[in-house]
Amino acid sequence: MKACLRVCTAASCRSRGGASLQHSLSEAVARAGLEHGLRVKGVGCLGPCSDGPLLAMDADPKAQTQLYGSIPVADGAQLVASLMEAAAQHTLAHWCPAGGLRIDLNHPFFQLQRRLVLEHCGQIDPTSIEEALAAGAYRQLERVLQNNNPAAVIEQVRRSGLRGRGGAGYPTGLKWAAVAQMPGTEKVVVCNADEGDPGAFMDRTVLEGDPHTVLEGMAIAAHTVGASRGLIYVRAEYPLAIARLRTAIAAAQGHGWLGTAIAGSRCNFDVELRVGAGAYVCGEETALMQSIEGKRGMPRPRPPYPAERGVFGLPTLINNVETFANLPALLRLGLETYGRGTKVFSLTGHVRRSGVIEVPMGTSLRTVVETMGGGTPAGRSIKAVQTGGPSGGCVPAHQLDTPVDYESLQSLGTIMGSGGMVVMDDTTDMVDIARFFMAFSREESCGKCVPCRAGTVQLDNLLEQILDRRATPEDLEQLESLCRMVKDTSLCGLGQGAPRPVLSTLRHFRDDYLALVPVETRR
Amino acid sequence: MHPESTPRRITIDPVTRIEGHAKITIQLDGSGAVATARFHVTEYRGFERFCEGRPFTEMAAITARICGICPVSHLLAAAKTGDKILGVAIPPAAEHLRRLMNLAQLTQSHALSFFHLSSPDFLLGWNSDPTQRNLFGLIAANPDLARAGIRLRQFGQGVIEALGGRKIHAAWAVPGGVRSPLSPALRDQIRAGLPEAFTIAERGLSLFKQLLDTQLQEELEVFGNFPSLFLGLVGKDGSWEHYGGRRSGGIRVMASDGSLVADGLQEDDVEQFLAEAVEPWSYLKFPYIQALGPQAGSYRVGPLARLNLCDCIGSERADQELQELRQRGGRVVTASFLYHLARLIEILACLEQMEQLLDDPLITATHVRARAGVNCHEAMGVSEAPRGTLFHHYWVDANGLIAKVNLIIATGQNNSAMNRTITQIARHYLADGNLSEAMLNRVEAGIRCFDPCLSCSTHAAGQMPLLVQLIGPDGTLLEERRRG
Amino acid sequence: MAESYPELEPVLQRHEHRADGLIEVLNRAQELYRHLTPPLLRHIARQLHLPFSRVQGTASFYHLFRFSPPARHRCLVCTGTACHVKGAASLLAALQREPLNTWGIELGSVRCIGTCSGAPLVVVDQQVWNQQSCASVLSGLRELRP
Amino acid sequence: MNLYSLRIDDHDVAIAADSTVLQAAQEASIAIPTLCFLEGLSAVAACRMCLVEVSGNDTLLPACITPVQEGMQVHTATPRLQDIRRTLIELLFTEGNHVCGICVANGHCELQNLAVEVGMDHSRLPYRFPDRHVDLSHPLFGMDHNRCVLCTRCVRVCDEVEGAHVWDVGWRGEHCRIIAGLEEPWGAVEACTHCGKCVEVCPTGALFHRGDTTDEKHSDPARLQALMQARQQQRWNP
Repeated sequence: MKACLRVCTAASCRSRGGASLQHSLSEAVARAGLEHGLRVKGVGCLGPCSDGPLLAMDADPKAQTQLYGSIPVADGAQLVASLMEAAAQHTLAHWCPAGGLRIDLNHPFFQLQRRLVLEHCGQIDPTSIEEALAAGAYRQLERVLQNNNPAAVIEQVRRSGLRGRGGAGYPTGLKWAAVAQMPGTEKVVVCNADEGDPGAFMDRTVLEGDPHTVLEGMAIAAHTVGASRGLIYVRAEYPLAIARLRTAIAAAQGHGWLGTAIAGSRCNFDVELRVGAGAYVCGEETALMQSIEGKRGMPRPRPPYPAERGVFGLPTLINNVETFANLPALLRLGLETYGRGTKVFSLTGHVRRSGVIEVPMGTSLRTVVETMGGGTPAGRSIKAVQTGGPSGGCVPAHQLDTPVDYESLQSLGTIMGSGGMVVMDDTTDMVDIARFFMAFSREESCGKCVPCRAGTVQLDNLLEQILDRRATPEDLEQLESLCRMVKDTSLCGLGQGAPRPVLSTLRHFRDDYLALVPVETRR
Repeated sequence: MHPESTPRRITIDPVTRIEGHAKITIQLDGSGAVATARFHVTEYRGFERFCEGRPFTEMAAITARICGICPVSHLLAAAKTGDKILGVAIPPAAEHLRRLMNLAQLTQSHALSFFHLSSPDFLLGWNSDPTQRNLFGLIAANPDLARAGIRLRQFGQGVIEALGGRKIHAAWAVPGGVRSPLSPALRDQIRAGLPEAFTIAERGLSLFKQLLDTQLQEELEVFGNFPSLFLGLVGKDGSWEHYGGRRSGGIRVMASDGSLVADGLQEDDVEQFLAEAVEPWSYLKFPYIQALGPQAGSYRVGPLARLNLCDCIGSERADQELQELRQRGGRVVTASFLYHLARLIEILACLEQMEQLLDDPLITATHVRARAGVNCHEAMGVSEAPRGTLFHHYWVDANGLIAKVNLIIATGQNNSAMNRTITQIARHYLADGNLSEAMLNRVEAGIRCFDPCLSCSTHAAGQMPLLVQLIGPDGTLLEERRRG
Repeated sequence: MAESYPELEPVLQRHEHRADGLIEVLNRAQELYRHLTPPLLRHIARQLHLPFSRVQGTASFYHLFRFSPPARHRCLVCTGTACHVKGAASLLAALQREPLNTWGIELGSVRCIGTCSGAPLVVVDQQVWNQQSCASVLSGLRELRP
Repeated sequence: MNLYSLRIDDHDVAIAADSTVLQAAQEASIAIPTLCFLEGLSAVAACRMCLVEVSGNDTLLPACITPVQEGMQVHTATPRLQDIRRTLIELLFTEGNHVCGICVANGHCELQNLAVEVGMDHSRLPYRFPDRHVDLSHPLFGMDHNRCVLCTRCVRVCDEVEGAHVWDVGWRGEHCRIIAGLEEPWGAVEACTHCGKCVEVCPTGALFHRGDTTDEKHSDPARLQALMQARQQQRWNP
């Protein structure tokens, strides 16, 4: 058993020099002829991005894995030298990069996670299908193909209670059943990888760290609903994810896990990658389908639902990255062990340890933010936690014991969303946050329906007026009623969700608004 | 509200209570006498700016909104400018109809000016309570006359409505002609109203001439009586003209001694002939005859100018009144107070010419619009508004979108004359260096001789919103009175 | 005179000159020619058998397509949520006051690139600079090759 | 033919199962305000004027595309809907530069009529006075973007009926505007057949005949339906 040094090369650590670190370390190992004793590999996200660049050392199967952060990339030569010395002397288990930070893997940040979707993320080299296969990739697909009982798969998905992880939370089993019921053999499976919520990077993490799990999930879905064509729509802002996906698709085709007669079965499934061009609204499924067809990403009214008439007019199953990535784990574990499943969150903002975590569904916000994330930096207290991005809302500090699940968050006026979680400390002006999201929605509105196109502009202007202390109590009323109107009348989720950050902050932080209304205008 | 005897400074923010329309300052010299008086137009409307980028075909509708009292004048000037951009001669019937509308416009506007706005001054007296010295006071004091004025105005407006479909802002005159012909039925309906209109016009004339002969002698001398140039359109034969078109004899400019400074000037040459001075204290420009300079080149326009300029009117009853006017004030009348009389004579002239037009079978012809594309990229159009000559000057791009607009309006052309008039009145009536009610009333009435647009377009009859400031030789504000 | 764009042929063929390849073709065209010019858009429309207005309408819908040549360098301030709560708005405002265009640098913003732990961050010529201040960005930009 | 019966306001309606709520309401002579919808063109449900309430459904549904269902109870004019429609009209008025007094479509404008219908005598939201332009490059027609409400009827009629696809929507969100060709002057777009259908279906004064002045534009969208009927069925009703 040789030691393995895993260097995080996902986007966040890459921006801190992770990739060059991997490059110089593996070069040095090769130069010193130590490949037999030590393998250096680039892996996907290791978790606590705020401590990047990160590397993990698996020195010996018996010794505990060590995780190091804040690696001083600038002192590359010194780092390489000390590693070479440790490798030569077989003391890798005790090696600690000088200047680096040893991260306690017994910390709740790691211990309270349950990694189903992210199981292989950070463990395997995402550019190597062999590693993925060794870790168990495509085994569930193989089983599904062997059993050839799509109805049973749908039933299992339905009973698991798995809901769409992209934001709307639609029951996945129902969606699959609807597409499976459609007549004909030409159907499409689409993976929505247009993760656009600011502050959300779960899907990027999965795609960069373990693309095969997503492809496997898609192939399972394709077989189950009877589709032979797959499309992944990924945002252009994720160049690394795009590169990893291209590599993975080609490798899976090469190994017979995609393409014709998969694993000797009669199942054919080709996957094509489509890259977006910078339009948040394309995360909305009908807009995404328009974009795939090479059109303006404008949502269209439903019905018809994608299951009836989707991409190119064909019955279409559309799920997001994390949803597909849940399937191999669900099928492997079975309903009982899978339980309520997990949710991946990207934890950012005013929090000590930010990064990507996967926790059991129903974990409380307090556990995530305070216990796992370490709360706010010293001297500050949490004011709110924002979930759900521009369509979500803010949970006030006193309600942090709320469990993260679809229903609980909705009852507080926010949504689970795709999993972005932004912690805000007591210096945060909630009106400013509301305006930030409204400006976002204004900029990203596709312009098709009137309430969203013109309403978000008026709302943004009203919020600006409030922030400039030029508003009256009547303007606040106007703000609230226009918010309800835009929410009730917009065509798609972007417009319907756009007022939520305002309504949620008006509900929980009305004092922040009142403080900005000049006294003389108040009644 | 009587002024204190000792000069003091009164500071009231002028913007909020006079709606920024007009302000008068009276500047004293070292000896306490009036040095100058100035009429400031303090509101900027920027019409010319927001016409830019619009199709020239919309100019009639846009510029008609400059004024609610004389929209027809802008409508006609815009339509005539539009004709020239199209490069067409409009159908003769269309010209008849446009003339008819302008005559109706002159009638109703003059009726408003004389019966509603000005007659309370003469009939109720300079010292009367300003809250009573208006149309409502007139109705109380002389209900018959007030009603007659209202009827005459209704007649004029009725004609405009019959032609354009509505009383105000009817964008009926369009580049190339007019939008719809006149039906024989409507022609007859208009004609039926003429006899009453004649009666009222003649009654007004005899009343005003009687007042002139008895109690308004001083006003003749003091209300802006000075030599100046006069400018306006004349007909081909030198007759009174209000529209131009096929009968145009061009623009004539006459001095007080009857000599012609210019004659037969075409509107295309006006831009070279005139210049516009700008003063920092007013948004109203000061047009003048370029060759003569801002002082000697300043001139008066409007009813009195038109009557001074023409050789005759061309209709029997009006020509008779013109002769009487010239007997009263000379061949070229210089007393601005006689603008009022000129208005009444013009009403008579309008009614007579309307009668002639309605008798011409061409008036109901149905070919009333010429169609064409954009053939000229710059054009100047002219019409005689109730207040005087109105010029529209447009520059358009290849597609007919307005690139630039210049409007030379009547009130602007009378600007110098109005300033001279109020200076004359202030000098005559300023007693003890104080602003007396009677003097304020006369200053206001002096402005009203010229029936400036801003006095009538936005405010209740008889109550011109006015701020009058008395300013000492060192520039300090001695006293301030406001109205409206 | 029709201009030719031979480098575009592979992507056109990959999509069999079908309309649904439009965005992929536009992405590739921009990669090749740095920005989308009218002749280029006309060429693409003809190759995909699409009306000109369809191509223009689609290209103008997406933020990443540009119709004028890019500057030598691009500095994008991330204005995602995490960066916003850490002061991205004032960072952007401060940079807007600098004469960056005279240094051949185009200033813009980007909505969250998903590496929020480095907030506030900027992306300069596709390199992510973490935890930036106005001073640090400026000093970094000064070192770019002109 | 399969019939569904439903209740719209106080009326019971029986209608073919493949109908929309809007068609059912028309059948019952109940007027639901519409703007982007035009019979004969695909429905886009963008203006949201025709939103109705359906008992048992929390979300408002656009009548123009919502299929009828057996036993459906539809409410077309609740106070909530009336307030929404007024706000929508206000949003449209504040978004463009709609000066009725000088507009070619004054008196014959669907937007103006809707404003009257919903009782919008002023806007509670501030006007935005966008800087838009007028395109008079076409020899026969003009396009005033100030008056465009982005209903996209012109885009659809040109694409779906005339087949020329001169128009499309360019840009996005508040910057959306109707474009011709590669966002060229209309007169420079060779694809245009000068058929004038876009002018005919435009609900406002945005598209007009060149030389039309104030109040002069009289659109007649019904002519489109007659034309399409004649084409499809070879039946003329002159």
